[in-house]
Amino acid sequence: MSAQDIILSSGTSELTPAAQVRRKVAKMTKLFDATKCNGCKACQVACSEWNDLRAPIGEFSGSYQNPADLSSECWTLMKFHEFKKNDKMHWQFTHTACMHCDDPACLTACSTKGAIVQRSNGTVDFDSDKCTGCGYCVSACPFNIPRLDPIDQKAYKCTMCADRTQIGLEPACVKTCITGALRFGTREDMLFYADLRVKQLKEKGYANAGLYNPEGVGGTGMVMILHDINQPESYGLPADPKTSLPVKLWQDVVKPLGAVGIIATAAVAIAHRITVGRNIVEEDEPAAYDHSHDDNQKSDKE
Amino acid sequence: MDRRQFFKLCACGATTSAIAALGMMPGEAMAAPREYKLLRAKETRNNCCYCSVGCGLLMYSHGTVGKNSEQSIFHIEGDVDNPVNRGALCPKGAGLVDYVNSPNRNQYPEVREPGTNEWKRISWQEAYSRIARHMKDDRDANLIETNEAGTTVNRWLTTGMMTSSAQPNEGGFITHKFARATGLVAIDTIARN
Amino acid sequence: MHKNERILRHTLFDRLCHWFIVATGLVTFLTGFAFFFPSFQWLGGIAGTPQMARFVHPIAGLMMCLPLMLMLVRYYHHNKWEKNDLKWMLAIKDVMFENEDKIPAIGHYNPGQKVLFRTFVVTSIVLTVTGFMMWQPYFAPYFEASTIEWAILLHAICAVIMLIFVMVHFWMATWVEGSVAGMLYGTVSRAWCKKHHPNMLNDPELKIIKQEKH
Amino acid sequence: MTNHWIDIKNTNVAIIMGGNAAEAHPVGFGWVSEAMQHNDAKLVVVDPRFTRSASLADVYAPLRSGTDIAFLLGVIRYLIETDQVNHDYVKAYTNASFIVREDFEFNDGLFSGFDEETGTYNKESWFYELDGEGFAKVDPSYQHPRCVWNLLKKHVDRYDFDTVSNITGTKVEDYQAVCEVIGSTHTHDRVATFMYALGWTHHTKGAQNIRSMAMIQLLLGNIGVLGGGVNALRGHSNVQGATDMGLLCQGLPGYLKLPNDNDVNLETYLRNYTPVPLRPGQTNYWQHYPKFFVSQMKSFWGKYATKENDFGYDWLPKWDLQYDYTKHLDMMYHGQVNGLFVQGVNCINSQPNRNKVLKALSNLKYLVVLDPLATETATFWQHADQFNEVNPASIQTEVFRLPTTLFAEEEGCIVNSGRWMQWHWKGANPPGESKPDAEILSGIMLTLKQMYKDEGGKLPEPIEAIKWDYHTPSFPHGEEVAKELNGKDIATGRQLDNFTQLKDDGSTECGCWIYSGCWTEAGNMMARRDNHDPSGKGITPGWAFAWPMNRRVLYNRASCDVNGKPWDPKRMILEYTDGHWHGIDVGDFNMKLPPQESAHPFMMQPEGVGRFFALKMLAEGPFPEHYEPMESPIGTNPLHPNVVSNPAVRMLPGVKETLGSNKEFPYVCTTYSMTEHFNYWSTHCRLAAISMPETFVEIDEVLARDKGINNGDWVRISSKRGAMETKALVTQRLQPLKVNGQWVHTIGLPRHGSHNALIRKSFTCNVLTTEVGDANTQTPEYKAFLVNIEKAKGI
Repeated sequence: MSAQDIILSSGTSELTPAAQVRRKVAKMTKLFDATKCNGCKACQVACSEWNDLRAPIGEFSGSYQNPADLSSECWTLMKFHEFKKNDKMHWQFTHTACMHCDDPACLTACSTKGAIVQRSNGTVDFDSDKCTGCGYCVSACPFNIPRLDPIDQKAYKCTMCADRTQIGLEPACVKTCITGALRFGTREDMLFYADLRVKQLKEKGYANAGLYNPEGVGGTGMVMILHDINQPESYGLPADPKTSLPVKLWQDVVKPLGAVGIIATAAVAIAHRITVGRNIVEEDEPAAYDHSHDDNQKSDKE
Repeated sequence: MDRRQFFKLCACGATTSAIAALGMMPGEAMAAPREYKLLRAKETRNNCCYCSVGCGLLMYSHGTVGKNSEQSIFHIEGDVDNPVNRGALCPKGAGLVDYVNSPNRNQYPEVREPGTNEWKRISWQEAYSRIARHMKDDRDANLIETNEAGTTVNRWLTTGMMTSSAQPNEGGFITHKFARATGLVAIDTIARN
Repeated sequence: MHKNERILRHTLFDRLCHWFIVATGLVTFLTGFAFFFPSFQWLGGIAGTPQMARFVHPIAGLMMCLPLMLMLVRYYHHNKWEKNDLKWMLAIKDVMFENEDKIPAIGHYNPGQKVLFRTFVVTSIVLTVTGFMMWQPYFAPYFEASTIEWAILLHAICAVIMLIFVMVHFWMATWVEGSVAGMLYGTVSRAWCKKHHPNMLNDPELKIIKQEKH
Repeated sequence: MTNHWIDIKNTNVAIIMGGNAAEAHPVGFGWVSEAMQHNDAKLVVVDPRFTRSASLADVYAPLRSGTDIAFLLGVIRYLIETDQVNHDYVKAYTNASFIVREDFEFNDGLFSGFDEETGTYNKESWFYELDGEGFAKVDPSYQHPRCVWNLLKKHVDRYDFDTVSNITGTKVEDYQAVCEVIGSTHTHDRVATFMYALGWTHHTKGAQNIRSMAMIQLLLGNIGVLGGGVNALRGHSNVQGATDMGLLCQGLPGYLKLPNDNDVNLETYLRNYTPVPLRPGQTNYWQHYPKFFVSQMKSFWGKYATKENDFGYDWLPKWDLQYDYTKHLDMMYHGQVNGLFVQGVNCINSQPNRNKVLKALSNLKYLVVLDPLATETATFWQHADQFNEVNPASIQTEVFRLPTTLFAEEEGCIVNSGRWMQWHWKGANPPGESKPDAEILSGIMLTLKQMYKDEGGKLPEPIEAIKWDYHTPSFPHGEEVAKELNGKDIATGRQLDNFTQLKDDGSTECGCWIYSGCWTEAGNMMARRDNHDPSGKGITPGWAFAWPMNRRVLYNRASCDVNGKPWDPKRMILEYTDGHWHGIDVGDFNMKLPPQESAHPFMMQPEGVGRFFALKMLAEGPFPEHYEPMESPIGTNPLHPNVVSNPAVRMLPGVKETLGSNKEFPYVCTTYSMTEHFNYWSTHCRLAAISMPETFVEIDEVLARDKGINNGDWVRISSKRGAMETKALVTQRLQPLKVNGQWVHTIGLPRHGSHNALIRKSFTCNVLTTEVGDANTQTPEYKAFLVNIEKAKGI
């Protein structure tokens, strides 16, 4: 894949932007309709199958959720949330995988040039060849998605099946989804469909139904239809995900200020040297100094 | 240019090359997605072996069908043409490749001799002969040819058979013929539970 | 006699420490710079590959900070704030432009050096602590993601401050002739002392090394 | 399924009860999802547990496991009471107007003819009153007190809301909500589908559970129409095919009957199974029984089947008792059996009462296990900690373990729930020396044939005669056998077009009449892969082959009225216009007949209509009745305390003592499958083991609090049959139900344990279960039995 398929790349700045997309392709979006999901885990298994991932066989952890957490060997995880509201039982399932943010915090935080890229179709992908394992993406992700591999120390996460999407296929999870809770298509189509579905849900009595497409990260490449958009926490989702303040300060303030500071210091030093010159001690007997080197060494050895 | 300048220039050049060698040179490759793994793999249509929805499968195997390649299945996904599943598969179906390639597949005919604590590998012919011998001895001794009323009944009750409900019909029919020809009555499938 | 005297400014141990710090600091700053400004990723090449740079950086950093802290302890008594220090600070313009007659007399370290000292104390502690917090994969998993993010920010800020002070340190050391030699060989001349740190000569524990003449 | 998977998208109301489609048939559930989104369908889930199906339901009602009949009869009462009945349909296509014999009675939980001693019924009185010509008497005005309609009304009258709620534990308001949604489909333009599975069959009255539902569907006019039907979601991929192949103790392929001791010769046999019509002008399709049977005998014995020897009739074994697996296992347990073939079944994990199975297998002289996987059944003699406590030295069974192929390594046809016969192809060679089952059985059969030829022996004739004339006899190819199943004309060798060409004179051979048409002269119909759906109703006539006759919706004559006009024009399957039948599916009747003459859509019945009154078909009565499970948590039957549980249940000697009481074992345990696993197969599949690595038990929060059990704690569950330890999942999805004045707790136990697979070593639920089964099918009670639970230290 050439650089021309990349929109954003870590380690670049406005001064030196990544090569701009020449191959204009439609932005693709995965839609997760939580109101149609029954938590069967097909997406989770299909993801592992396609991407050749095999997490260790764990143990029962008090829930249907297995493995217990995402890992470098588990990029998609079905999370289970059960609760009672107004005496009515709710069992909600969250398709947990990379959200493919439009403004990805992981990419912003990445310490390595080109280790995280945003492809022209909008998916955010990690290049494990370049990844150094610093873990900045792990702590920066507002959705807590990337994980470091215990063996190769590189960060991994859902690639939106970049190997499939680049040749025009849907991701493995979407293909396998039984109830139609996962869909894949151009961003335009998915938003259109989501709009219809939300309207349908409202008619069915879910007054708070809505689309989870958080603005804090510029919108996401995986959008979610929720029963109650005011309570994304009930799905284990952050209410207002965004690139955090420290990451922003780090990137937008400390880096430029640091650069200025360093350059300024160097400039002043050089100017000072040029204008003032060296500060030379006029020895009582300048000649004596010339000998002092060898002598000093000797004296120290005594 | 005097000699001094020449040396300076050389030094600069060397430094620049060194820096370039340290990684300043352009031309590094951008992130490329993993190569699509099914290119040219052999595709075979099948149906899921688990529940009775009968989902269509596409199985992908290594190797051409050429005479020197041993095919092995490395990926299974839903058949989008099959109207019942239209490409979708449940978690069991989506993980079928690990079922086909399970480390717990039986490989050879084996026998466990009475009272022992181990499997012994045997040949197919030995297996056939020993099983047929057991059957014949038992059948010859215990086949009931007529009942008390004198009706021909020809039933063999001292051997039974639990039959598979995952094998194809054709295997099922062979099984049925096998059972009834020998006089087995006590045959059953897991259909009951 | 007088002419053959040298005054001990840094013991052998301190000098070894200093140059060890210079060496590890160079590795730490070059690799760290590579993460801070990914455009300068090639600087991390000093460790071989970016991955190796990432691996080496915290170790080199620790190897830099531990002797640094040791030196800070050893130099603590030289760096107490004194009466003349404020005056000296106010006369910083004269210091920089070598109007030596206007500069108040100071001791073993001038207030500028004391500020540097304090900065190194603070930044090296913060860098070490935050460094541990963000150290993958060994220590970071024990901290919350949000904590780590602040640690990363503080780490960067402190690193920049430290770097700037290191630059100043280097600038001053190379400006004042005899300083680098002092740190290399341990001794300075009486004249040097008189010029830069006159009160040092009043120190009762002043160690004078006499050299035999050839 | 009378209908098929895709057809579910046409429904208005999907009722999942006695099943858990979202978890056990996930892709099938996808069509419910489709109906909900595109047909504005409502989903109703009735289950003791709040399942993943329930998570998407519009209406969910919990009920106590084992009380489905009370629940459903209450629905019938509600429908009749509120007159939400499809009267046109009921009048035309059911036996509501038929008059029942005068001596039929139902008193205090028992139907007429019960024999206390044998625990069986004399079913003589469970029949219609016949006129002089042998036809059933009818009263279309429903005035006759003994017409089925009035008997039904009287029978269900006891099941009012409060009674039902008292038995099932379902709150009246939840129950009413379910009734209302179901009732909404009584109109011609609305249809409901019921989807059930083992949740109904795994009971001592499983068949009656299903009948109760079928009666509702008849009342609502929902059978034979698009989006309706009685839809059994079958378990294994080819359990439909295995049943079609008659792999049952009393069956022959194509639902023909294996003769019993009363069928002394062919003539008697054919007379006994060829019904006479009970109403004038019936199609009475089983009248062709002799053609099906004789053609099948030709495929069994080939040239050895002649008219003179009754086509080899006497070579078929005859049964005197129902030797189903439970019965045969009991014989094994008592040392009366020497050999057992186990083909792709993990008996020791899946058959009830594990301890008994273990003892029974240990009594065998030889055991032959044909399986692709290393199952616990093949290694039953191996000690495995507390999971299998045996001493190998004391077990004298000779065990053969023969490796078989999997679906991916063989070609052939499997039949899904919707009766689609889909051909599949081989993708790779099997590991090691594995072979298909057919090849292994052929190997044994050919060796046996040779032995009888060389040594002689008892009754060698059938072994010599059995037709094994395949191209390579040691390996019958799928293609050859499929052609054999379709049938051919013996003289010309031409493949038959369908079963209407079968003859009873021995000139045709056909392995399984219902499959006829699957491999004709035009080729392999099962391999067809045209997914075109011209009607948009999910009928894809060019995709594979659906038995019978490529018919996708059974009983589809019932989709139109007597005059051949569809009840609902939007759901047209067939229509009679311009003197012809037109439509989107193959008619389930003689399409040459005008509508009035074909207006008996249930043409396999001698009276051509659906039965509210089941005649002598079932063991425990012509109407369903609520009986408690054999182990009842309330210890009584609020309707008739003298008859607590199903009186017709077969109790093998000694089994009564293995049943526990509610004093000792107060909680109802129900077992089930989970989405992530398939029985004991996928436990060997790494990806499945990752997604569900260990079994557990689900308990409600109240019980957990009472017992001091926290989520994740180890617990010990015990029944009268055994005990096991596992971890607890404390959940709000289970709730205690108020039944007959007491609180009843349900414990949910997934069935996917194993000590020999990739998942964590665990017990299997059959340590606890009882072998007592359904009175008709002997399917064991896996869904409602009593246990106790307490905190444990753990394994």
